[in-house]
Amino acid sequence: MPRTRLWLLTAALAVSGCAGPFPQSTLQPRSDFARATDALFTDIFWWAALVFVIVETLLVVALVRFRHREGRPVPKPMHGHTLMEIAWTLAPAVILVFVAVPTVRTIFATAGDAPADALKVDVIGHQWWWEYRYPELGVVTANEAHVPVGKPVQVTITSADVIHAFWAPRLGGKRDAIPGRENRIAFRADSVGDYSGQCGEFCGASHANMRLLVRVDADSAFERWVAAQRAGPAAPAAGSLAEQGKAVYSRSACLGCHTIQGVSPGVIGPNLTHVGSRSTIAGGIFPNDSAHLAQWIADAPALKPGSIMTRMKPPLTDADIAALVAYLQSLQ
Amino acid sequence: MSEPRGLKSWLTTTDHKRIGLLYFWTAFGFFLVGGLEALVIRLQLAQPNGHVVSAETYNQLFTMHGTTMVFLALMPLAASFFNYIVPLQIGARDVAFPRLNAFSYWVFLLGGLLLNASWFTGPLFHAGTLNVAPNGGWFGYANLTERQFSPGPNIDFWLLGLQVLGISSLAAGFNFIVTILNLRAPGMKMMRLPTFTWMTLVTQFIIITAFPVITVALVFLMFDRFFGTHFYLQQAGGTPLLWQHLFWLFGHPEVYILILPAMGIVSDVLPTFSRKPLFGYPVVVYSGILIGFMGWGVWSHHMFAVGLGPIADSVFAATTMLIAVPTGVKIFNWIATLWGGDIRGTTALHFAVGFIAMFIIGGLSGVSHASPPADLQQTDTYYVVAHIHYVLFGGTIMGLFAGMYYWWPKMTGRLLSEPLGKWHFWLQLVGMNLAFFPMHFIGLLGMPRRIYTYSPDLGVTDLNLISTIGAFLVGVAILVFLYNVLRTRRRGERASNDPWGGATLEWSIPSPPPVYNFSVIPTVTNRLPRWSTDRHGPIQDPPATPPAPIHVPGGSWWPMVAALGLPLMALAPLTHTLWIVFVGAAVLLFGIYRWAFEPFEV
Amino acid sequence: MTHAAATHHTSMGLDSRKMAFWAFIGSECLLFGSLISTYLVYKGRSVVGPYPHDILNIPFTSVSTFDLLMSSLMMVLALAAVQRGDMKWGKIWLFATALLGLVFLGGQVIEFTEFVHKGLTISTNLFGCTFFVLTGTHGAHVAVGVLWLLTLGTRALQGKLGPANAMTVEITGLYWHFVDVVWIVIFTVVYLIQ
Amino acid sequence: MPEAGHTGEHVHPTAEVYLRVAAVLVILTVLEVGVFYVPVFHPVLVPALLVLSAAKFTLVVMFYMHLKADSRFFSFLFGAPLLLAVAVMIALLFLFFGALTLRGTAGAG
Ligand code: HEA
Ligand code: HEA
Ligand code: HEC
Ligand code: CUA
Ligand SMILES: [Cu+2]
Repeated sequence: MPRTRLWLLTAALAVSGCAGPFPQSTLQPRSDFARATDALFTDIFWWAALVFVIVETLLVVALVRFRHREGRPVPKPMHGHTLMEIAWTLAPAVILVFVAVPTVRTIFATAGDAPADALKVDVIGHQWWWEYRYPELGVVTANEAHVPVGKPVQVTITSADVIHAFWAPRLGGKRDAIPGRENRIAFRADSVGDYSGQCGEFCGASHANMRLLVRVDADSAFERWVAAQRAGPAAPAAGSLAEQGKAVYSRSACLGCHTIQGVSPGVIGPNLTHVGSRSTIAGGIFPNDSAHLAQWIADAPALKPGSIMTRMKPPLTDADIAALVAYLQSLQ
Repeated sequence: MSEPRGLKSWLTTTDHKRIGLLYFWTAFGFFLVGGLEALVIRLQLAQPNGHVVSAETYNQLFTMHGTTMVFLALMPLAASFFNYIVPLQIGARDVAFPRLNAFSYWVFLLGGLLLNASWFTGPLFHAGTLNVAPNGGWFGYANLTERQFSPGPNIDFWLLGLQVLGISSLAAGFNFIVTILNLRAPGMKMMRLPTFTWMTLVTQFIIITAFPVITVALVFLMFDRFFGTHFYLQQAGGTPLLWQHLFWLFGHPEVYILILPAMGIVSDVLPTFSRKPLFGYPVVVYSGILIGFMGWGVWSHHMFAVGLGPIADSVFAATTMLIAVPTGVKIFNWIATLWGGDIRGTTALHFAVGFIAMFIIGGLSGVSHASPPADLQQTDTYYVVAHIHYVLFGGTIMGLFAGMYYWWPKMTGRLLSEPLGKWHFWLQLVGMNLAFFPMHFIGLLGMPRRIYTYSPDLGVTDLNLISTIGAFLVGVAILVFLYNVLRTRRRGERASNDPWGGATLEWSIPSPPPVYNFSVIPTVTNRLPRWSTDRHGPIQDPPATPPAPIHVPGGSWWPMVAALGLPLMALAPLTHTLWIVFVGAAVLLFGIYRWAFEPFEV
Repeated sequence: MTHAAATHHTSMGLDSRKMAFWAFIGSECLLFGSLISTYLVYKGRSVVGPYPHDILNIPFTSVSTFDLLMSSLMMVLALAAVQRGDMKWGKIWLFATALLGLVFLGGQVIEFTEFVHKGLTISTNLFGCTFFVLTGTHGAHVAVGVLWLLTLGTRALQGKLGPANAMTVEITGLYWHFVDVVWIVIFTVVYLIQ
Repeated sequence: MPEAGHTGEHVHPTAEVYLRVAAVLVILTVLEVGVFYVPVFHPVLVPALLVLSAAKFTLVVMFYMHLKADSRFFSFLFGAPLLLAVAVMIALLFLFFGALTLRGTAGAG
């Protein structure tokens, strides 16, 4: 059967991970958590493949061998066979034991909390962006999380509005972000790099646009990042465009929704204290450059369906927007 | 005694065969609608950053696609066979409650229209768009579906439509349970029932137990949305998880409601075309019952990502995996039925075998979902979408098409063209594998489901394009089927009583059967009444003309009138107009009253 | 529903309507089961009062419970009367059942209004949500039952209900007793176990 | 009831039985309320009440709904869904009150 071969071939390709850059592939795990689930899946896959091959072969053989031919005598009526029934009840049951035991083992292996000294990260899902808080480090950021390589990380997940699911495939499986509840996962990333992911639970108009990035840093880079994030916002140079931008920001609606340390306390949108240091904006869907920032500030819902950040009323002038962009970019 | 004609005779009909045809065409129409929605979905996803439809429309499309396929296409397509075939298989003149049966149909039709009206009624709600179709996904997770996050009428349409449809299914459930248990021909013991009838019976039991649960879940949602309760709101101490539990308590049994009838069809088709009795009949029947039963203990496997804790996850993983055992037993018995047979490769057989081949794939991916840690990577990705389409399309739809080709001559009096049927089959088989097989990889490579757009960086562009091509191939296959149907209407070969040499009672009477079905109710002495086996010869078919005149009940308007009351009542919350609810209730009660006390002889 | 069906031969020797009705009652078990489950899982989770012990009036509801129990008695007596062809008592008991049903509903109206006055509405807290929807659904069932009984009673007055329709009365009774049984559970689970 | 004979399902008790059952039901209800008010019973309040109400439930179903004398099939039609409903209720209580979870936080719903 050609389909069988195709399945095996393509699967082998995908499992071995040599079929191109797949930034969200679950088959290229880069943490203990993701490796555990991947190993389990590989196990199950081969059992399934075995069952598939046996059963489909039987089916095809039956069809070929017993297809109608002229003059074939009327078949003997066979009503059943107790021994065979028992056999094909037991055989799958036995196979399932081989699936169930590692399953339960992995459930318990991946369910435990990380050691007490693990880095704690609180993840809060919002329509349609991610808020990250590092309670022990006093850092608050959005959409891009940083974690150190090789260190256990304890992630606590919840939501501010509807149900989302936090998912960075190469670092581990999903966990739902449920309002009024805290879920936890723990993992230890094993190589430095950028791991993308996205929201896994349908959460409304822009569910597709609720992406995320986890940056696994080497120790020193992580410490530098933390230090930068803990510092207050950069003060714009006197007379610069950025300083005008700060003024625009301070008299516009922005401050009702956004926090910039020492400037505004809003909590509806992402914390902008260090927005300039992030590589993307708006739930990871646009690069953080002047053009996109300007468009975003002018008309966010046009870029992102349903965005909670509405168009500003009255609309900002182009000059104001340019100033705002300069200001935001200065917030490294 | 002659067949009444004209529109009125269809509107007032209580004949199970006509109601079966009404179900069939209505459900098939909805299947095409759901399929068209799927094609638009596939067009949008053919490329990354697609622009065929907007995000909002896309969300409506997949919600309505899922809802339509499940509640308006597959369940009622199965119901059309329950209606048409079950009474014939058990040697009955009609169902136990013919007018209740008509009521079920009208409620289904009106509920379906109510749901789909949401595509065109935006302006009535000052929505600014034409379409205000439901947009919360087919399982409408709270609290996204609460008023706070879904202020428009979209979710109202969904919850009211489902509420109405539930009543239709429940009414039909009671009806068929009684029909199968009580209207069997003399000698038709339970263990002589055709397998399709058995699976119908099991399905009805699942329906009457599972639907009340979603009714309650929807009532809560309705109260939350309209009357300010907090059933699914964490601010008041509640939790949106209550919805998930209630929905899946219904939802998982629901998937067996969808598959068991198809399994019944396959169990009837295979013996006919391999000229061999079903292997292990009692085992197939018991495993069906067992599947229905076990289906109640696994619902939380849809909630592995919720974080129920390791013990609950383990328990639900184990119960879920166990279901593979009775299902496997069925598969092996089917293969054993073919084994040693004299297999005639009719189109119906093709589809039945296609069912087995494809369902296995879906079942096996199901088992991989059943492992919670593995599922954490799979849930809410295209890997799940692959699973559901292998079981629902590769399974249920294949099985239903087997039934269509098998019973078409009985239902219409003409045989569908076999060569066209083969074209249909192969196109559909290749098409569905092209459409759905790549979804396994798309999912494993990290593409979530329910996203209207994806980034080219994901590396799944080509796979998505293949999938879209496959979907259109399925569309072509369906067009071939439609052409076959049209051609058959005009030029199809006329069917004898028994074009296939079937063993069960429906083949002992003319095609299509006369209004009264059996001129003389047969007496059955074994499980394969029309075949000769070691112990029995075939029974005599009933005479062509009835020896004594047979009374046939007339039609009734009241089931339809009563049915009208329900969507009317649903309009009240939709339009925020209280008095309409009283009008609706009055219509419903009046209809039931007249129907209860009108003279009607069965 | 017609009486004709009853005269047919049936495979199980059981009346079709009665069988359908038992299936319906089975189905209702899951309806009320889900409602009661919800009440139970949300028990004690309200974040603001009033709470059950602030507001439930046990003596009052005990009387309602007693009333419903007595209506069940009336109902079986009605059935017995109709079965033996005693239509005079049949009518009396049927109307008595309906009357007790109405009394129960009246009690519920009084109870609900009092609760609202004491600050418990359907949207006050989780207790309000689950309590009103559960007891309200039960009340709606009672109301349907009363309508049904009154219809039968009226037909009896018109002379259209006789011993030949005993099955109709029996089925009505099944419904009525089931509604009573549900109340037995609600009374315990909601009112007594606080 | 012309068909009462051959359907063989009518072994209805007499009015006297009905009255006796009613008397027991009333006594049980009084006991229930009694148990509720008498402090001595409070340690066993919940089990006592559950037993009492189950007894009432059974009496009504057995005698007023005739399940005791009627076809056993009706008992199945009623009993199976009833058991299912009870099982679902117990499962949900376990899931919500966290008896099945190891972690405190996971128990909250
Ligand atoms: C026809 C409908 C149907 C059927 C029959 C099934 C059958 C099964 N399903 Fe599926 N399922 C759905 C429809 C169906 N499902 C739908 C619609 C959803 C998604 C809902 C949504 O989220 O939108 C879903 C989702 C779903 C999930 C949740 C996934 C997620 O969201 O994360 C899971 C998890 O356990 C699951 C498991 C199973 C299992 C174990 C079976 C088993 O019954 C399969 C048993 C069959 C076999 C295993 C093959 C034959 C057996 C043998 C040949 C014997 C030997 C086999 C072995 C030893 C393994 N299904
Ligand atoms: C119940 C049965 C059922 C069936 C039969 C189908 C059939 C199909 N389904 Fe669907 N599907 C679901 C049930 C079903 N589906 C469910 C429950 C969901 C989840 C929804 C949710 O997430 O809420 C889903 C979700 C779903 C998605 C995921 C959407 C998303 O998550 O964003 C996709 C994507 O490709 C898809 C595709 C298809 C396709 C291509 C078909 C095809 O097989 C359709 C074949 C039919 C036709 C092609 C139409 C008939 C032909 C014509 C009308 C003639 C015109 C033809 C041409 C012009 C060529 N389905
Ligand atoms: C109504 C509340 C609201 C107001 C007012 C508002 N924002 Fe926002 N803002 C949001 C929300 C919510 C988001 C996240 C949107 C998303 O990603 O879906 C956001 C996102 C952003 C982002 C992207 C941040 C990131 O890291 O992704 C920037 C930059 C931004 N806003 C700047 C501004 C500026 C400048 C103003 C004033 C002109 C402003 N916002 C006014 C709510 C608001
Ligand atoms: Cu957040 Cu999807
Ligand atoms: Cu399931």
